[in-house]
Amino acid sequence: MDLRVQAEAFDAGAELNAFTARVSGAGAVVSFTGVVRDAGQPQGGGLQRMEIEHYPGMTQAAITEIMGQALARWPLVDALVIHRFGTLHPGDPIMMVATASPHREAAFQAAEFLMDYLKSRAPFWKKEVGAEGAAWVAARDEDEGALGRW
Amino acid sequence: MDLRVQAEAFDAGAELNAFTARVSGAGAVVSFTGVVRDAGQPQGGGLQRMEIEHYPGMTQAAITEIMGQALARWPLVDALVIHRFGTLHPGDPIMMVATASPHREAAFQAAEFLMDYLKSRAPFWKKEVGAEGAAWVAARDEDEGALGRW
Amino acid sequence: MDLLYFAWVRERIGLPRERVETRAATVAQLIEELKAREPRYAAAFADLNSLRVALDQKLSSFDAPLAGVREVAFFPPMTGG
Amino acid sequence: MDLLYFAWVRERIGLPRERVETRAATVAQLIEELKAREPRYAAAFADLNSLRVALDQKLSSFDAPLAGVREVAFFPPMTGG
Repeated sequence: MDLRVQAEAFDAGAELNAFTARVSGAGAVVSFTGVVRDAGQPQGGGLQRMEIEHYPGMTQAAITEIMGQALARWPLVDALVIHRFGTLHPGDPIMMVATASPHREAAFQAAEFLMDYLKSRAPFWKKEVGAEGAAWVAARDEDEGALGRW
Repeated sequence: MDLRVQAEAFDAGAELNAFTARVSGAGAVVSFTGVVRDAGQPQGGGLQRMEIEHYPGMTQAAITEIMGQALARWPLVDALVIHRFGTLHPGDPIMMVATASPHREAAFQAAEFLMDYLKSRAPFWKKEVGAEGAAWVAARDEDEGALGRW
Repeated sequence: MDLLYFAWVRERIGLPRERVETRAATVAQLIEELKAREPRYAAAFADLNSLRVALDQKLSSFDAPLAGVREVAFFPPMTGG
Repeated sequence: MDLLYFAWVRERIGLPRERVETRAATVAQLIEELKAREPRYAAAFADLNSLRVALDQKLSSFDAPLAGVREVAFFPPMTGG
């Protein structure tokens, strides 16, 4: 299990390659990368930066527990979570998840499970700062609802 | 849409980074990498190499159609498929899929859809060559069955 | 007891953490005490549906007892990932 | 008409492609003609459940008509991905 909560940027491609090399028995590797939306896109119109706050005392333990659940539930060779906090800019990777398994279904399901729980149970809060002001990203009802399927 | 069917090796991490940079409006990027299992692992015991045969006249068209279906069905910014043929060794990436969307559910589902169809509808055949001989990889009933959910 | 505030809870109250003396038996009672203090607390705790609480770094509920708890954190629903 | 063989179909028949003259109206009839030729064809086409066919590079079925078809490919279930 590899978990990093950090302010520093990371290279998702290099992390994917390192993870894949480490789990060479796996066969199937799934990754998810969350990226700050580009200001040039309609969805992100005017976004200048994102500020991510977290709860240092709780973050590591909460994600470790989520990862432990995933490793217990699916036949995973390993799992990786990297999550940034602090100031990020459009196009920056915010976080990534990777899972490795002999079975592609398990790798996909575990990655989705980790994402669903990280979205609603890991103590991070995102604030979007644009030309016209700043706003905290609201939790989506669908994200809370997504937990129901596990 | 980016589709490459090739004998040459590829760098999954570099491809993921290039894809992510290209779809900067997306927010959510999912990748799947299929890797030749390591000879050192119980699952791959004694595997020396994998020979992948394909049907050149059909491969490109079949995958293009599958990708077109994915792009029509989910709100994707883009999709990538790379699939190798020829001789591969344990630890080598066989193929990768990447999908990008503003919504993580769409990115995950489209990647799983592409994988399910590539498994059973793209004209590739894998032969495993080990110390004690060679055997064609048999299609799994679950793989054919997985198409039923789409 | 240490109180921690995150995101817009922190912004409304105007500080990230503070130490309080309280005899509140539950989180809900503690919230009532805080709301009675000053309008900024009343504003932060106006809508409990949009609030979450963690006791000693574990997600909990508003009716949970505070006995033995050293750190209470209030924050909006999390938006990780 | 060009016939293409892949994977163990190719190995059993012993060649990757060949050109044939046929009046078979359907894929199934073509298969019967081939099986009658030589044991290696009979071996390759013994179990149709483990075979797939593509007509002009499109996955098809054994009862499909061959009229106008230029390329017929036989192979086991695909194992891509």
